[in-house]
Amino acid sequence: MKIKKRRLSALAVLALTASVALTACGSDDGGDDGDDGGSGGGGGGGSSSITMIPKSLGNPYFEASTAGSQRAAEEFGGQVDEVGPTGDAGPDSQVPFIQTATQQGVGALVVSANDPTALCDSIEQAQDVDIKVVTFDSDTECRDLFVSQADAQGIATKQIELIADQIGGAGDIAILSAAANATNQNEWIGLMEEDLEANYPDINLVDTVYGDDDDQKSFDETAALLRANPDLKGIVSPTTVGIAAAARYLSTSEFKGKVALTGLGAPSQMKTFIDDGTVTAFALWNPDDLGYLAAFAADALVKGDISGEEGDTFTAGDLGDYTVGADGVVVLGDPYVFDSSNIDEFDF
Amino acid sequence: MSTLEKTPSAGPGSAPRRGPDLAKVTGDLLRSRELAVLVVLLLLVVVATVKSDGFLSGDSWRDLLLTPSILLLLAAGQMLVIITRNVDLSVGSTLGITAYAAGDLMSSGSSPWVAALGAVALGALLGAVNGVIIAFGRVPALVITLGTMLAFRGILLHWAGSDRVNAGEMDPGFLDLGTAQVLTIPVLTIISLVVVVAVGYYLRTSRGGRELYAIGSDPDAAALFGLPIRRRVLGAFIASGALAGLAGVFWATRYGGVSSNAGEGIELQAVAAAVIGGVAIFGGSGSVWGAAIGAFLLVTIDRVLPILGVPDFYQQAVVGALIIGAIVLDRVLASRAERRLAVEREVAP
Amino acid sequence: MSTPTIDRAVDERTYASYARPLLWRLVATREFAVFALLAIVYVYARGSIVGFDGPLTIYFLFLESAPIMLLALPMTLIIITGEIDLSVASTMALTGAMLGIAYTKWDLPFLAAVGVAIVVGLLCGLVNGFLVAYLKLPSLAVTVGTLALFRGLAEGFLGTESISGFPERWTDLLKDRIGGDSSYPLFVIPLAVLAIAFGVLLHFTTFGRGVYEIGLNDEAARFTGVDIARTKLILFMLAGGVAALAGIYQSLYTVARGDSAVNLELQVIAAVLLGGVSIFGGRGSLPGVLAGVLLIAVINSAMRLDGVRGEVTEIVIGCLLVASVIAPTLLTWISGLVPGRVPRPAAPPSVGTTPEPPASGGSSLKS
Amino acid sequence: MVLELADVRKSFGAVQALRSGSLRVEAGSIHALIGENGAGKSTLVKIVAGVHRRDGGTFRFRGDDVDFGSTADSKGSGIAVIYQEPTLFPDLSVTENVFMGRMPLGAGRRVDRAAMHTEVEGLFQRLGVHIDPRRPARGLSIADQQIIEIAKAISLDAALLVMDEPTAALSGVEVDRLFAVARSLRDEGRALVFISHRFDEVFDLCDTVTVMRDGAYIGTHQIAETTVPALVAEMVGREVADLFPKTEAAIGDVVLSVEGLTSAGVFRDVSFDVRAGEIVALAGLVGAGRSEIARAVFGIDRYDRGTVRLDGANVRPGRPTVAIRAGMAFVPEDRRQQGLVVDSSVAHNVAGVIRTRLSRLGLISTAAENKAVRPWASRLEVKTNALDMPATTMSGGNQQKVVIAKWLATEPRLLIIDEPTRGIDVGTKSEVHRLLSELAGQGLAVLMISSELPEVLGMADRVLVVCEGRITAELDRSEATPETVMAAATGTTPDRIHLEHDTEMVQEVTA
Repeated sequence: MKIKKRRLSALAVLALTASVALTACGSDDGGDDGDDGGSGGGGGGGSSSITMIPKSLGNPYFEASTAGSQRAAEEFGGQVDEVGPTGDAGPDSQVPFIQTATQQGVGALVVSANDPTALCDSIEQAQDVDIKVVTFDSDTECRDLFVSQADAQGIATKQIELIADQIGGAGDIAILSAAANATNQNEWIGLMEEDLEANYPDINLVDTVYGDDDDQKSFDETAALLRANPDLKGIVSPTTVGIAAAARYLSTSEFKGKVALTGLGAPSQMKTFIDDGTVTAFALWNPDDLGYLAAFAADALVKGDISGEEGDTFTAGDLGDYTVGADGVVVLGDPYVFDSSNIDEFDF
Repeated sequence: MSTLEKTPSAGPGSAPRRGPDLAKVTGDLLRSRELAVLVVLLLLVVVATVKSDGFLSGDSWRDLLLTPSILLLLAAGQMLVIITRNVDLSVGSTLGITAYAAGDLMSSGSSPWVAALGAVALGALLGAVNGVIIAFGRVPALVITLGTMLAFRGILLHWAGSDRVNAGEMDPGFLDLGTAQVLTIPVLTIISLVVVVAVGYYLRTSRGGRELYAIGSDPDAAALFGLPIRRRVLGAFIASGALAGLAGVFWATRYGGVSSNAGEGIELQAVAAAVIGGVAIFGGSGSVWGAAIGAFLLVTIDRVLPILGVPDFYQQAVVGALIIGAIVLDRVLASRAERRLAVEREVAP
Repeated sequence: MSTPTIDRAVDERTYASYARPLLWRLVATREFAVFALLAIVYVYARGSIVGFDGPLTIYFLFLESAPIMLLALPMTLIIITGEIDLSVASTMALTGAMLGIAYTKWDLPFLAAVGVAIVVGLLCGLVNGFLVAYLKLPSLAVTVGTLALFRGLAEGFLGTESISGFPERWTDLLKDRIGGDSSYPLFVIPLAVLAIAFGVLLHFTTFGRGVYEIGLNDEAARFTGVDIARTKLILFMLAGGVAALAGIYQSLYTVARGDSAVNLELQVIAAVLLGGVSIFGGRGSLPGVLAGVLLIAVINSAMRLDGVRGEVTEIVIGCLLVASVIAPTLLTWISGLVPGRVPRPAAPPSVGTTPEPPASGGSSLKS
Repeated sequence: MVLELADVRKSFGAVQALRSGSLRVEAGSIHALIGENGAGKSTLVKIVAGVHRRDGGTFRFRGDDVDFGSTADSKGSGIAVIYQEPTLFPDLSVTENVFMGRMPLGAGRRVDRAAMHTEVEGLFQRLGVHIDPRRPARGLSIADQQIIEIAKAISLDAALLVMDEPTAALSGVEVDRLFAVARSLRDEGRALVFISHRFDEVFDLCDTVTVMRDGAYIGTHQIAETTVPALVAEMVGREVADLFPKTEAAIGDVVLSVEGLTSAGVFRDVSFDVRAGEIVALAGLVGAGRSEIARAVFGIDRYDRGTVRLDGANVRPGRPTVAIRAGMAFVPEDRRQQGLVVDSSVAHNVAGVIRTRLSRLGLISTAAENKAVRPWASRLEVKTNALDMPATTMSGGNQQKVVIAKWLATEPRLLIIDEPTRGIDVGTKSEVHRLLSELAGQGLAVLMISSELPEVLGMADRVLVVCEGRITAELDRSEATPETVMAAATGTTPDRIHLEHDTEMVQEVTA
């Protein structure tokens, strides 16, 4: 019967397309992210293989931190693979990658967590096969070590300090955050609110909106903010994507120059807005150094030099020595302030 | 798709009809869906201005007109496809690829015009990929465009990786276009409206346009009439792709930067805008003005809700309720009209 | 009252049950093609991808693809009737959120909170079912609306919160393995039970026969007494209920949040179609769909292990979906090019509807 | 000679629809083409219209050989076909329906609406019809839709107009209007082919007639020189008498009683009874509402007022499952669309209704189905080499047997059967008739709907004639003659129907 014969040959074509697709990808070295799959068999001594999982691929901030960790890996003879969810940074999107790393038995995991608790189960499963887990940029409850770009309090007070002198110490300000459940964001916002009540009585925080680290949403939220609060004086955006979108909107709106904008931004993105005066100064740390330090910390854990308790010290290449602070936190250093004078020296 | 009983059975006997007169034409207009959606839109704007007086002044007025310009293009493209009883889920990914392509072309030095034309051409090409498979493979559009949506998004991510096009890399003149205004009307909105008018004009006056409606109204009859179905469906998908390409250019200039998740999820908004605007999901009827007003309404809701005090987390819920309300209203009006015709025939000699 | 005895003692004509031998009937189907593909891909992956043959692969594979497998079960029956449900992922997020709210905010005991979530899921299914079955609205348009409505409610209820304080006993239960150390998570048991239940419902019950008939020719189904509206309503409510189970699973497995499982419905539809179900309805089987779900899960897992970036996997799955649908048409076209074959009569090329040879004698108009 | 077709052949898979179709039509004449359903008339028309390509035979139009690959080719060369159910675009305006596919372009490649509207209005004027060209085609009556098709043919300046059973759904007034238009087209020198079952119309309108049977050409005659019985004899191919072996049966008590059944716009206060062992026929023109009455009784459609009782028990409206459980069976009119699920197997189709009884706790196995189905398939002599073959592979007659087997398997108290033998080869036709009278003989109550006069007169114990939704006559077997039935069916007095040609046939049948 004709119809039956056709189905049989449908089987042949289907099998062909799938195997061709697979072989093509299998042999291809997996796009541009460095060498082949994890070398497996981490554990004490020898070269440690590290898997780095940012919040999502396609975010230049994390591209810089990955570059930093790969630079560190060359120095301590390890190897770093960057994997991660594409597109939306939902709570469950990082879990499969942690599990895959557990399967590969890599030496250490360096993760920037999308959610404080969602990853705990899979992280514990990784730790069961003695994989060292280091979080960076955004912490979770169940990890060996947290490499913080700067201590939360330092980040909060620096941003408030910047916005205060940009708006002359008084008036309404608002916060444009990233995702609603981002751990580090909420922590900084909490500390900023305390700092405002304590030291800046006549600055009041009128609103907090969430741009989900998405260009379009941050852009539209900024517009909504300005429309809902006509006499807003300043906006603080503690996320590179948020501050860039807000700057983009401000530079094209009538509020340019009237409403101050600061927060944590990447120099490469903010350069045009520093030049045209939309933003006078903003802070950040060097994500490259952050990745570099996180990789060294992971390597130290894998080699057993440190075990993550308070007081352990390890050297992080040319960044010098670092000691592990209270409940396993290593601080990179104070946030660095960028303004028109030094913006040109950085390219990340 | 469940088959929808389109033509009501006609009873015996026929009623002579009066010639067209003014009352009848305005009667049709009043009952038309486009007007109903426009009224809801105006209502929203009025309420918003009452609640926050800055709503229609300065930037807010500009954004009121500017933000929908992208969805306007996508809704027009989606409408072209839906009236042929198809759907195009890949426009979100196409927008992403073409926006990135425009940004990439500009950052490597080519002039904004070349970048824009390149993006639209790429969009048309991607639309052609859909069109060829659907028209010649005689395969359901929902499945194919679902597949190409995943594939195009993957290609964009693979090509862009975590690199993104930043404002600095784009031609300043091009960026200004994003917010330039002529007599307070944003340039982008003017271009979108011109495109919508062109699509409407094509659908209203050209042979190809009327045949698109015919193919959606009754595909078997279209075959019997010997209409060039494949060519028309292919054309509809190429147009949808090209419009998504143009929307990609608008995205790049409006947001001053393109990341690899640009345009994600906007395809369902385009379908929603068409459905709210009265375009029948089963093809054959609906106007491009309806789809355009539907797009305006969808975007304006996102802006008005915070002012009305609805926490913006509930935005999607309101949009969902609006879509369902539109199609239920559609069905009630259609079945009442059907009954009226049946009774009218019954009364006739 | 005596029914007339229509005598049946006529010489029994012998009728064979099947036209083709069993083996041929099994091999020459789309389902077999997908199973074969799954086997090829699995064997290839074990052979050449480092770490794929480890103990954890199957374990993580099931944990990750459990929600898609769950949602694919009712979705298969819905697509076989010719309808579609795009709102399953939003229902999953909403019911997960309700579980969190009922347990932490209303302080209900855990099992009561599970009850609340399931009831909310059934209600979502009822909304879809009523609009599609009784108001006769097109399911594509309705479920695009409910996709946004349920997602909006989920995000509205939870806002910035993410709830994860569920009782240890239950979250651990999810991760334990069958028999302590086998590589299959405990969750596979309820999953298998549900799969068998849906398989029996579709292939071995009168309800299932009705589902196929609605997909093939709903007017003829009505004449044989199939209650089309009731069948579709039940199917959409089943989809809502199963989406609630998936929502509960997801909340226990990671966390209850407004934006979980975004775009999951598209992956479920891709798996169902890859499993051999026709989008026009009337054709498809549950084993084929399970193979489709496993195929996508294996491809995802293998490619991730091989260090291939996520987006390349998306390209492969997108192309596979398109290939699986156009393969039959492509083949007839290619076989048409082979010289010496009598070209098929030029049936009218109507898009979307399959042309069929008309019965001799036009059907006289009845109106 | 405008159209010349000589022994044209066409078959679809196993079904040979046309063995040797021939037709010769002069310009300026109206030529009738008659034959029982299934004689191949529609297939011949579809070949002329370019819907199908012929497998063999010659086809000359206006003198030169043609082979139309698509409907556009046929239309382009001046052939217009009006199907019984005109295919229009409901959402587009009347004018666009007339000009679809060939719209004139005015200035700047714009569709010249003004020109189109004026031409359409002119055409309607000429056809003596008032239809607003701007209104959408949705909701037009069948008669109006046909007028639009004719207008299209005229604007195409078609040399040949083929009308496939156009008067089926028309009232008396509309038929006269159509005939007037046909005559004026003929006087303009165009050629018309008129396909109809109604001898009065054929004799009233046409000049020549061609008869077809079982897919083959039989003969062509001048209308003036032939009579109805001669045509019927050629159509049927054997004496009318032995067609319907209706055996006498003991009429039992009332099985079905229907009182005051009314559904707005469809039928009004319909009341009748059907007794055990009795065959009651619902006769009348196509479109009189007979199928609608049957669908309402069986619960497919709802009705506004009235009661339906089976064996004295009231049957809740609107639910076929309730009617089936009460003991009703319904063989619908359209086999392919309503009677069968053509893509599923013979076994699944025949077991379609009884599977609920075969199942335990709702569970059912294919083996159980096959076991239950085998006796009924052999009882109806269904020709298939395996039970899992899809129904599409079978001929029309075989498919009808499958549908009947499906419903007899439920061992019903009442069998409603709509157009039992339409589109069936003549051999199976008499088998079905023999089966029906056998079943009635064994006490089954049968409500039969038929548009074929010989079948109604031959099979029915009692004839209920329906016209425009009302029962206009209840004729016992002895009183039922073609005149009385047709008179009641068209709502006119018997003398207006000049059917004297039929008298000999009537004597034979009712003797």
